Amino acid sequence: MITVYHYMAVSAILFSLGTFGVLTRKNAIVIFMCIELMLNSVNLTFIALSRHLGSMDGQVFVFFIMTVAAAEAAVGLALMISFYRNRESIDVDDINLLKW
Amino acid sequence: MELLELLFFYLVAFVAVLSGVLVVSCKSPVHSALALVNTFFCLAVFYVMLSAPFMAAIQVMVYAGAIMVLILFVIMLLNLGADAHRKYTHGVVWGAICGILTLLVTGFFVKRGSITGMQGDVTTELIQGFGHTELIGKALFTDFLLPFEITSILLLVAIVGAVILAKKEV
Amino acid sequence: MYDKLWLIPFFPLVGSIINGLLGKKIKNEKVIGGISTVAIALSFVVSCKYFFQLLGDTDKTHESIVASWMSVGSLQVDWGFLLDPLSALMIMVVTGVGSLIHLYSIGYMHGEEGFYRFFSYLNLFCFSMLMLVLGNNALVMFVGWEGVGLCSYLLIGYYFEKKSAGDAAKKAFVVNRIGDFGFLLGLFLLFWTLGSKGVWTIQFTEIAANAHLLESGGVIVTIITLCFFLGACGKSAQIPLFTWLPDAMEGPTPVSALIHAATMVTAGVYMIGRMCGLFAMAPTTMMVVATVGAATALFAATIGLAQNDIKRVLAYSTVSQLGYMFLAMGVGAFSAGIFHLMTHAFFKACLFLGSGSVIHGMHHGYHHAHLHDDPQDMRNMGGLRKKMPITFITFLVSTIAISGIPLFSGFFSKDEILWWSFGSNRGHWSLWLLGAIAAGMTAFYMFRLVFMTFYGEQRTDARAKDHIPESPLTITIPLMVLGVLAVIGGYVGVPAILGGANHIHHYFEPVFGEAIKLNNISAHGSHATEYALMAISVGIAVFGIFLAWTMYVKNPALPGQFVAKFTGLHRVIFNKWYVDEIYDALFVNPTKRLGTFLWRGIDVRVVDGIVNGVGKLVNVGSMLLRYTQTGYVHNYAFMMVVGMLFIVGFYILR
Amino acid sequence: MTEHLLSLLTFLPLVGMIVVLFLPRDNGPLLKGCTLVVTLIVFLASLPLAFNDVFKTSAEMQYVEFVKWINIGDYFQMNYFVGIDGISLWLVMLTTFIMPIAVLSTWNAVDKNIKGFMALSLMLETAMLGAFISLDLFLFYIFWELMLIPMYFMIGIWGGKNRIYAAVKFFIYTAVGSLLMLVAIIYIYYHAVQSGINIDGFSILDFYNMSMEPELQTLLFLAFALSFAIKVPMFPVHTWLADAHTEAPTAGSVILAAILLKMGTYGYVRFAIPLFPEATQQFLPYLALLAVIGIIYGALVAMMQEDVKKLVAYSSVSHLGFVMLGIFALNIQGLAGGMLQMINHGISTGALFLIVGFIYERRHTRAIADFGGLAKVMPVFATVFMIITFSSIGLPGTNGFVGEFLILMGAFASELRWFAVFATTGVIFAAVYMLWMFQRVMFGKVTNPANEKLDDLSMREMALMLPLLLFVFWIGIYPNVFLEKMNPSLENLIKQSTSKQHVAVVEVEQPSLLTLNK
Repeated sequence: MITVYHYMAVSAILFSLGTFGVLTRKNAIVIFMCIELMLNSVNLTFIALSRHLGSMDGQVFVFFIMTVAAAEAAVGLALMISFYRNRESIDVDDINLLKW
Repeated sequence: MELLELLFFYLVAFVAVLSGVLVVSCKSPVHSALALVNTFFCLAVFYVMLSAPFMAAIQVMVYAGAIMVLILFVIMLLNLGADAHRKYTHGVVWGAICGILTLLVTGFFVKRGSITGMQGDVTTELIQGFGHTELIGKALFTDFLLPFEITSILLLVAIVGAVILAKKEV
Repeated sequence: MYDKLWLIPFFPLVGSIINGLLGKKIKNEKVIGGISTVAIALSFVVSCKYFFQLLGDTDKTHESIVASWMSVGSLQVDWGFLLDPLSALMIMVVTGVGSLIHLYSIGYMHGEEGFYRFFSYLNLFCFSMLMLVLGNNALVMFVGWEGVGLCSYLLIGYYFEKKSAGDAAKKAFVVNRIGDFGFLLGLFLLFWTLGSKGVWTIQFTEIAANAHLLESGGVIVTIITLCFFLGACGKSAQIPLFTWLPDAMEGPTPVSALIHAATMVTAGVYMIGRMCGLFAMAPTTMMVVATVGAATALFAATIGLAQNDIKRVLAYSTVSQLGYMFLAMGVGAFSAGIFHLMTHAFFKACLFLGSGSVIHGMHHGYHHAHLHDDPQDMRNMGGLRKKMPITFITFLVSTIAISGIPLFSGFFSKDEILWWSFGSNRGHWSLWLLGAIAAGMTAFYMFRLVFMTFYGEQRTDARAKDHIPESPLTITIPLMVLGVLAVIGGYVGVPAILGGANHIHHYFEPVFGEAIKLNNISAHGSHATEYALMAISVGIAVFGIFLAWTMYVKNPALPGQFVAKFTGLHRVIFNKWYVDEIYDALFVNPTKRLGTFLWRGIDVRVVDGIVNGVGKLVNVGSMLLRYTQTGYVHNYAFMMVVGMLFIVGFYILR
Repeated sequence: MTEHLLSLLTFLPLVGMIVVLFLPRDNGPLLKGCTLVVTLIVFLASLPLAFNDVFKTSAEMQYVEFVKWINIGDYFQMNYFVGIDGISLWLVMLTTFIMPIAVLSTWNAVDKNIKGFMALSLMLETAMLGAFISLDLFLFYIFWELMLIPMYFMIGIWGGKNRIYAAVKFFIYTAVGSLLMLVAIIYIYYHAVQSGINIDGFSILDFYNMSMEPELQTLLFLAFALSFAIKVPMFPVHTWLADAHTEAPTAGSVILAAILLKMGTYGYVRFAIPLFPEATQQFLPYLALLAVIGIIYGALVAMMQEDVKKLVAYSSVSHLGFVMLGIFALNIQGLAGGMLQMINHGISTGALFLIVGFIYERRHTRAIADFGGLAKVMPVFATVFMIITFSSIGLPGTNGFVGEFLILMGAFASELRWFAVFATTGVIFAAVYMLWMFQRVMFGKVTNPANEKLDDLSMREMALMLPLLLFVFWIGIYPNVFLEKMNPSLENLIKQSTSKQHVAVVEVEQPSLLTLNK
């Protein structure tokens, strides 16, 4: 029997992997993808729990998350392009204008 | 039957996690992107297994289709091949500690956490009878109408923002 | 009857305002001078009216209140005037001598830039002085008291382009202020002490009437009177506050005559006379007053011996004569003090105006020859008696008067003082001795002045020598009038043993009588003693004149030999005992250094240091905190994750 | 009309400010003219207050207006509660009188961003008037803080070289104090609410009648006292003044010296002393000591200044020391003298800053060493300067004397006798530093060729100085006009700050009597 805990375990692993990626990678686009990974792991939890509790609310939330992710992708990638234009790099270590 | 189902679950889960590891570890962003697409497909399979076919569909369409294409597009546009000479990670040890801690914390929740929340009346039978898409639509256009409309504004803003940001001369 | 007293100070005030506001437009010197002179002359006329009215009146004290000034709780101060024999005499002197000096100034100040300014100030001075003597309470008196200080400041600084004039003016005002500090303290203490006895007042008549509430000879009354005496010291240039008066000679000569000889500097004496009731109750203070007076008389006289500037000699002579007046006040001879004040006003005004006439002549000569020699240096004079006969005669008469030669005014007043200082129960033979020696010195240096200026060879530069004219009438008329007064002024106070009636003593009876009687002040001694003392003092004076004659007429080389023999002593005396330098070292420079220290040290370093230090502390703290903001995105992300773990971990482990 | 006169006065400048904001920004004369007209109207409208004879007899608040404002049930209630008595009357008059002069003084001095300056001036006037008339502590606090903002910008934008430092210093110094006061204000309110006393918002009239334990009073008094001491400014917290004055534009200095500093002293008279009489008694010697130190210290430091404006600023420290001493004498002479000296200081020091502004406009320097011999070049200016100098020194016949005399006399008649003795030495030092400065600026030969051709005062500048000179002599010769309207309120104040003590003493004594009876 596949319980909700199975899904959540997978979700937890994916989330941790995403976190690890966000913290360690230097390429902004890869970091962006890791964030997408984390978002997706959360989506999985939502849907699993939605089914477990027999409510559609969680799925509606996933729907919204996807919208936000789409918007985020559009804006985030645009940011990266404009940043690349200025610095010839999308290495996050080069995003250091706030550095003292 | 159930055992087969469980085995299938483990298989898909394994692929998902493995793809996830590849996303994080591949040196070339293109490889990462492809691995990520793989993960997205695995998740779509999970959604189907959770009898949420509509979510699976848009997962494939929005994520694997739209977003990932966009990302790949940007990668190609900026010509971001793997730079052989530069380090592509930093702070692996601290990152790993954080990742493991996160895993512990989330794992703890999964193991110990009791699931609370309002028990709804949506059952597998209802989904099969009424239809998943219809149920989502009903929820969206009744209880979540206002957020749904606001989403459109969000998207509009995102479009405008993306255009402004990506324009050559601001 | 006496309700128009306010007219007396009013006229000069109006004159001052007219000249001050419109003088620049009028331009015509005769009109400007005329307005001022008429203003003060009108005051003189009114003063005469009231003076004679008072003489004929049985009631000798009259007050007239014009308006309320301040009224706060128990403190009620009025703009009020008081006419009694003391103030009546003072207004006569002020307006009389003042009128003459105004007239004199028209000639003397001819052609000066700021002519109108001078007359405006001069009138303002007369106004203030009249307020001082006429005020019926201590505060109105204080208005005049500070007002004359102001005018003195303005007039000393008249030639403000000269640095020395500016310095002298400032010094005069500041030293006067030190005195005013004493005056104010005395006033406050008096007000409070009487108030705690139930009488809240600062009116002179009520103070006099309630003086018995204070303990006679007690600490409080001694402190009060000492404070007032400090005020008097400042105004009347007594030790230790005398240094401003010689410097004040930077002002035009009529100013020196009016302010720094005849009127303002005697305000201290007048004030003690006004407060005689209190002073008589404090023997200790009286002793201090007498000692300071005698010491000043002698001390200033020694400095006067060696000065070469004609006005400076007169200035030290003024200080010395003021010392006599204080000596008189200190030994209880109040009427003698005021008597000397009056005679001194005549002969010293005459002397100053005479010296002004000489300077005017010298200046004229130098101007004609386009020279820039000092017209006030006696070493450049000599033999002027033929060139300026009227000036010479009046000057000589006044010099005789100041030297205390019998039959001249100074003799009577000075002798009265010396007798009281010997014979009074508040006096002492040593005081007399100091006074007598000072009298001899006075005779010496005054005749030295006369001989150096008017006798002997003319030492003026040959080019200027023949262009020294006698001064015009506006200058000589006041000289003649004052010269006559210098001779006859003393006859109002011929002492009984010389067959006189001592009118002035009886005249002052209503003012001083009670204080003297209550405190048992009297002078005792046989007629023989009195005659002997008189003879000795006259003898000393004659000896002084003889010495001057020997040194400066008969054998002009003698002073040079004398100086060569006592170089050190001469240098000390010539440099005024280095008092100015000592004050600079003791008070002025330390105060400046303290001010600099407080500013640079305390204000900037300590206080602002703490204030800025707090700011710096915040800055440093922020600097340290800033290092947590690396500017790297992954650090922020890392922190975010750590924070999330913390929060979630907290809920898990709770 | 009359019942809303105070509100009219207070908010008319605000209306004027809005009008100014709609005027074209590059038309300087129009902006200045409009502001001047508004301030003049306010001055004229305030005249009925000065001529109202009710102040001669009554210590009650007059022209009272009461409107409920913010009301959150039992938790918080504050009202728009204003009114004046003999204490605030002359300060209100001083404000309305000084403002047109300050505005007129900007005619040539302010040339950048005129619109902003004028708008801020008008806002400042509203805030100052509001603070003087507020009878609700919270309302007072609002106006009190509102004053800071325009002044901050005036110094920071139109100031001299070091203006940012000065503006920030001014702001932080004052804000630190006022925050403590805010805490105290709120505490008093909740203390009153908890004690179940019937209060009407933050009305000080109700707080006056409230008795508090001495320990509580001590803390609250310290909070108030510190806040006001910074504003006055008293000795150790005075250093903002020198910088603020030196850097501020002329009009700013005039307003700062003439009115803003009075907020501190007014605060003591209106709030700190009557609200906490016992604590006042407890701290009286210390505060008086600080006042006396301020007198002598300010004078000594002023003496050695090389910058005319800084000298005047430090002389303010000295003069306000006198004011504080008079107030702490807590008798009628001292208080009346202190109140009068506030007005005097406003007039004399305001005039001194104008004078410094005149020569600064001509020479663009304030260093004493750059001047000398000006009396020759500018005789009218010299006369005016001299009169103001002597007014500042406190020469009898000018306003300064009456104030100082009453203060010293009051202090001498109180327990602060020894302080008064030392304070009196300030009279000497005042003469030293003012005359020395005057001599160095005005006397001597013209050594600097730049000084040879300076214009004497223009008609506009004379128009600025004449009203001030009028008051210099008026207060000096006939101060009764001012004193008689202060006296009833001040007597009432003395009664308030002493009678409550008696009550406290009786409360302490009664139990012992009871025990004796048993």
